[in-house]
Amino acid sequence: MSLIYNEEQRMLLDTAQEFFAERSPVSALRALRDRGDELGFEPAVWQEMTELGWSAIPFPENLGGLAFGYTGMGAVFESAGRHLSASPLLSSIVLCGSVLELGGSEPQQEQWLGELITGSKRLALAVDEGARHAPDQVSLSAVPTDTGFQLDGQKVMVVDGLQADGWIVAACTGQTADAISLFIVPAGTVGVEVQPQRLIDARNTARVSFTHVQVAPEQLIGELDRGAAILERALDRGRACLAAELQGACESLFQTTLEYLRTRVQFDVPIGSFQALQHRAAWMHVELELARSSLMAALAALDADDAQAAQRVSLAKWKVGQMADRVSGEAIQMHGGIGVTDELDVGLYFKRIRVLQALLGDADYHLARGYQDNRSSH
Amino acid sequence: MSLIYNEEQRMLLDTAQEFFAERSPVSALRALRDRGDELGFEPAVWQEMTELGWSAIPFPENLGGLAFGYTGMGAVFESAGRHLSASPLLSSIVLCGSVLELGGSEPQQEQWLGELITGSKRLALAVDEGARHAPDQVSLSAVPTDTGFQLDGQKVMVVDGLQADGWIVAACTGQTADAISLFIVPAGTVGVEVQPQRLIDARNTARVSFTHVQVAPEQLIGELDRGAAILERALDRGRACLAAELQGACESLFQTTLEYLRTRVQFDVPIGSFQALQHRAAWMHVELELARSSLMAALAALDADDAQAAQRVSLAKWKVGQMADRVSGEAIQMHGGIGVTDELDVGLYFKRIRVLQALLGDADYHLARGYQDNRSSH
Amino acid sequence: MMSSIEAFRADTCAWLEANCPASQRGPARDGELVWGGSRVEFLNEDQRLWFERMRERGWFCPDWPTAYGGGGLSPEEDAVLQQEMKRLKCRPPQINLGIWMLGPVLLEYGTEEQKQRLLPPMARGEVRWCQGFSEPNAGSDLASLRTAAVDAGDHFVVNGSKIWTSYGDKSDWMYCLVRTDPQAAKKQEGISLVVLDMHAEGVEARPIDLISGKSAFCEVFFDNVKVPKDNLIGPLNGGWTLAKRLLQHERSAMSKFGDFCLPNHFDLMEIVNRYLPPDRQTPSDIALRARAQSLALDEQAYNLTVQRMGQQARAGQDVSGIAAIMKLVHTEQEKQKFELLVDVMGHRALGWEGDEFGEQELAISKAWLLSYTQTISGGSSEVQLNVIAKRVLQLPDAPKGGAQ
Amino acid sequence: MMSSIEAFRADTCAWLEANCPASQRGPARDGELVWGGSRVEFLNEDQRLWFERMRERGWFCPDWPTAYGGGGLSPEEDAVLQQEMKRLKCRPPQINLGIWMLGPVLLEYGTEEQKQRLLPPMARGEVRWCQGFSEPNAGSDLASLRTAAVDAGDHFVVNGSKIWTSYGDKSDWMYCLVRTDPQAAKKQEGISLVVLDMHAEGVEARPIDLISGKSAFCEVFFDNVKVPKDNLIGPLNGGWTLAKRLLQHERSAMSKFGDFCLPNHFDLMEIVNRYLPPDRQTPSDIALRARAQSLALDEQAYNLTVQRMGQQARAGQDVSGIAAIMKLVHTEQEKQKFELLVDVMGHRALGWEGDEFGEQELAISKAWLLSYTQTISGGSSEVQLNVIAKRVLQLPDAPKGGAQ
Repeated sequence: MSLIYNEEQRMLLDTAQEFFAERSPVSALRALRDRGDELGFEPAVWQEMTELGWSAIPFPENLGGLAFGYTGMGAVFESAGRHLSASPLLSSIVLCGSVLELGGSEPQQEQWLGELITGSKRLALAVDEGARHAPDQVSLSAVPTDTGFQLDGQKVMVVDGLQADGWIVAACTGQTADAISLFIVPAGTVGVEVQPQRLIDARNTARVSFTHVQVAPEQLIGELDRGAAILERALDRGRACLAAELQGACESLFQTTLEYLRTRVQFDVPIGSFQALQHRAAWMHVELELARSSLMAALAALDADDAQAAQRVSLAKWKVGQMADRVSGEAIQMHGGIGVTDELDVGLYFKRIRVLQALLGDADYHLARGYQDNRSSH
Repeated sequence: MSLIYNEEQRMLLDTAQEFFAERSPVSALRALRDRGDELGFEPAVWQEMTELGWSAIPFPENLGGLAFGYTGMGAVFESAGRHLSASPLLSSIVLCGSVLELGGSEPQQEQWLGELITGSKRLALAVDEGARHAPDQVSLSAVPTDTGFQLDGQKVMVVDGLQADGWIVAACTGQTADAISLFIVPAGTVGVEVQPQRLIDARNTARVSFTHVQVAPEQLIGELDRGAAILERALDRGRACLAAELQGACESLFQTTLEYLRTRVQFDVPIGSFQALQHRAAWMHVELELARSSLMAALAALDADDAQAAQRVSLAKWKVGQMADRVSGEAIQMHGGIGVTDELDVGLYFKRIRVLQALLGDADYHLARGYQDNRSSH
Repeated sequence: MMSSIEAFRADTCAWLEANCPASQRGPARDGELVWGGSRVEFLNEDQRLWFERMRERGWFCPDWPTAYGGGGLSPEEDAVLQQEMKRLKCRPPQINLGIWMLGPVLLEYGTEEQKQRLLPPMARGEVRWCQGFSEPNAGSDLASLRTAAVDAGDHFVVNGSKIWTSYGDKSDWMYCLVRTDPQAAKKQEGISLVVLDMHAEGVEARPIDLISGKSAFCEVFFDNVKVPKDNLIGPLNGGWTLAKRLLQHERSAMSKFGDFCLPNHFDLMEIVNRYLPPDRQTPSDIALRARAQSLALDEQAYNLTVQRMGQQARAGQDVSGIAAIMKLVHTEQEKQKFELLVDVMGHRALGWEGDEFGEQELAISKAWLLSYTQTISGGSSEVQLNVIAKRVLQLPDAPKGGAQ
Repeated sequence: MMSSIEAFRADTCAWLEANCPASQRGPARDGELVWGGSRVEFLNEDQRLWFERMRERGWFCPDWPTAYGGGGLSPEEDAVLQQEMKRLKCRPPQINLGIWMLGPVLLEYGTEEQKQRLLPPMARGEVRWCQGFSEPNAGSDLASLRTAAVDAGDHFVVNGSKIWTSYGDKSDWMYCLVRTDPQAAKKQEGISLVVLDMHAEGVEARPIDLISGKSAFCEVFFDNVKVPKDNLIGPLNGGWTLAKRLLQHERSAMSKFGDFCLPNHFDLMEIVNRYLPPDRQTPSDIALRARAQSLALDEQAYNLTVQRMGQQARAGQDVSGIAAIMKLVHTEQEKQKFELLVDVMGHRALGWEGDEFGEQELAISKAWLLSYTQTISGGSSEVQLNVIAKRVLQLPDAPKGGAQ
């Protein structure tokens, strides 16, 4: 299991760093936020990303992909995290693309995957219904009708759910909680309503409600009642990418903080010479290194289709999340008064980090999922 | 509710500090330990303590006591903690004395209390059976016979259980877990076996086993099946005294550590000038102050017979225990290499502190018990 | 026969009962207290009545001499008034930093002319004051301030800027630290205290946006602002001593303020129980609940420590060791509490605006983000820890030229 | 045709298969490895055989020149031998600090006479070596050592003491830092490296009792010990450079040692499950379990980081940033793990001795107490944090005369 980027992946990392630094720096996010942009990302930037082939990275070649794997995808997310760059790469490619790749019928793949990859369409995944991530607690129902199914219920925290061309929706279709089925609901379907949920990170997040929504049988992805397994695999890919974005954001924030410690003078000395701050900064470095290893192991496990991939992903989301708590909190505190003003980017990082932590399962969620008494693995 | 010692209590505190410093300093404990003394305390010192009246402090005057209350008792325990002084004040007076005061019949009180107070006899309380404190999980049974009861089972962590003149034993006498009865079993009773449990603090701790032990009906304390309420009140008094001993031990250890920080020179400066250590020392001080307030509130609540006394005691045992984790760990680390040698007293404090934390419920135990949604109380 | 002080108590009590409207009793929420000043506003008639009645009696500043618009009460009488107001839960009729902080310093150090000019309008609640101490590049190192006041004959010309000035945009006057001797050997020695008119030419106050959104804090810019020399308080270059005095008053004022202000207090356990359904006891729910309990107990320990500090002070014991921990403990506990709430509430605590979130949910998000400012402003946690280590624990300074 | 290195691999493998007894393969428990030296002891015949066979082949120090008793292998051959031993899980035939640490330094800095005199007995496993660096008053500040070696013509007279010398009481010789110039401008400049006979007159080694009880550490006292001048290694007053070199070898030796030693590894979750009956799910049990899980995950993150460091090193990438955290993380995690075990096991982890406690229970108590020494010895956690802050993060030193 390789825990470091190979040469190709490193080249991708470098390209992505440069691209986001130039085309989608933090100032771009600030501008989107200040004008209250509902879409939450720049379509032109997304278009360029697809042209660079990043939207094709995770898919097999027969589906029009590059089969470059999730370690490569991680490199892109890490770079995006560094610059707080917004795009539908997670929602439309990693999450919805995965569901279609893993469970979609040939016609479904033909209808959607190509357009997702070129960016001419995009889908959003609608899973959660409660305050915290709980993909096994679905109460949105899909009841069989003469012509297909009727969907009733609502979804929250739908990432990039506003202005999407459709949603992949997890619905309960049986008596038991694990009887979950996945449906594609195209935009414009009668009975679908989309509301923006304006979060602290100023991205595109939606509540989507479904009232007597009629869907045709062809819109079912995979087998009836068997959607949970597909969903979990897609979610794990998304979680690993979120962990990569978090890691990138935290590393960038840490660098900014170190720079501040080196240059900010108080009581006639750089504050970075105060030993108490030095030790705390050292602990931040320690956590970043431990988180980095956990992240790389998760990406590698996904690429190897490892039996322990789910645990590895949860370890990563947990550990990176824990690290992010420390790094984001300390970054603000060490920047002092100026760190809590909106003028500095520190706050933007802090707020995005906190949303990334919550998305698809916070540290508490992944702790229980990540630990299994499996000594052979270490 | 007074959270500070009054003048009389302060005088008692001063007297106790002087007494223990002179008659029972840390070197005395070291000597007891080095000669493997099974009794674990100096009978002569205990005799003098009773002559100073300290064994009479908590009892009402009609029972031969001074009715000086548990805040006063706390002052004595705090002083004992400062010097790691060993005596059966907890086991024989606070715990067994309380059981007899609260639940004993007049003949029982007459038979035992006077001699406990003068120190000519001593009793030990036998409650726990498992690895951790759990007074509501008693499986030692007392089954009615023609002539009284038969006891079968065993008790562990019996403080001062070796060479005691008797034990007060919690037994299960009914179908339900809360049907607990208390019996006095005098030393020499057939079927009782006492084994030393040599703990890291080198005190008198025993496992006491009971095999077909016959006890007369007069040895039952209070009503059958109704011992739990008496026991809980006695235990709470013991817990508060343990918290006081812990607080005293930690304050002393903190003073020693501060002194070391001020005088120990490394890299040509006193190590106490290193800011990282200064901040950690400051946090120790913070915790000591918060713990002190919790302790005083518990002692005051016991004296006021407050309805919230149990919660207050658990708050104290929890908070003082948390503080003790930090203070004892930091004390060793800050003393560096020399701190982990047996030559220094730091290790003796550390080990006693860890036993005090575990006795009658550790922080985890008291967390759940201490919190009640009772906004009116603060 | 009653002693005169007992008579005063009876009179005061009767007067308060008669004059303090029922709506002006009990703790007030954020925004429910009146701020005095030229642009004073009242939420309702009761507020105005209470404000005017107390003003007429001189009880905005009851222990000041009547010559300066005060109530002329003796310290004993003032204490009785405070006790009775507290007992009857009367709200302070106005909040005014001038009265609570600058006033006492003026009484101690001001010239007779300054007292006559500045105190009576203050005592009538006609002037709203703000404080100009912190500067953008100074941070915790207050003495390194750079706002310069240059001698120009009968006035100073002030240039520079101040930050973290609460309600700078709504205030009439500022008391302000300025550098009057940039050559002083020690940087503390070149500082003076002046008062200046916020409506003067060249003064601009801009509200600061925080990570939590809009705030009461302003950055205040001075562009060649003329300050008459008789607005210098105390000796030239002697401002540092006065500033320390002012900060002492700030601390007691803040505690007074705290007594009457209902903070945005969120009931931790109530919220935990609301967002973690008791019928769903997952391990993560239970772990969160345990964390909540431990924070609740820590808060009790803190509250008991506040009580103990009061008792020790009344018993004449030294409380410096406890006092030094208060700000640190409270603000760090609040931060932990909100972090827990965010973990418990999930995305419901991550809302920024809009009606997809409840009012309380948005308030918690803001309060959570604001809690990060509390461990920085008013003496950062690091400064508090330094103070504890050096003043309370007497740990040594790093010697000059020392390593590390 | 096989390349010569492949032929060597085949030969080596065949020889190891034939000569390494089955009992001498696989990880060893504490006390199951042989320590070379004049008082060498064997637990069984297999150990002796394996020891003697490897000795005869010169493979105690396979890459040393045969002239000094080594195996004369090229670096490539040595690497193959290590790989094959690792693959076949052969235990090291002996542990000897002399070979692992002093040997390489002697080869680099020793005189020909010293090499001839000291290396061959070392290579035959006849001499057990210990290290004399730390001193009672030096702590983390190694360079402030005071043990003095005074010039007395053909020998030095050594007075002073060393602390934390592992197995000082069982060793034959010590390599030792002494102060040979107390007047040197910098304290690092007055230090020399000497080797000395532990059986010489005036040397006394006393085992140190720790808070966990008996230990392998000794304090070693020197009372007018005569050390011949040809036991000075490297230049007079040039010991500091050699010491740093030695410490580098120490680090790689420790990792080698670690590969073969079964640490007293306690299976956290197994113990948790044993002491917290799964049928009794109290909130406190669940909270402890969550703490255990989080420590188990943290341990996984650490193990993955060890792996990643290896991969980065093999890929020729800089690993200094990771290497600097290893000791810190591992020892701090161990401390947390044992603290958790104590909380889980209650009084069962508080036993000191006697048959009231199980063997594993007493071992856990000792290991717990010992874990407090691990964050201090071999570079305390504070030293590690300083190193990370300064060398890895490049944070500035406090300037001379700086405040705070």
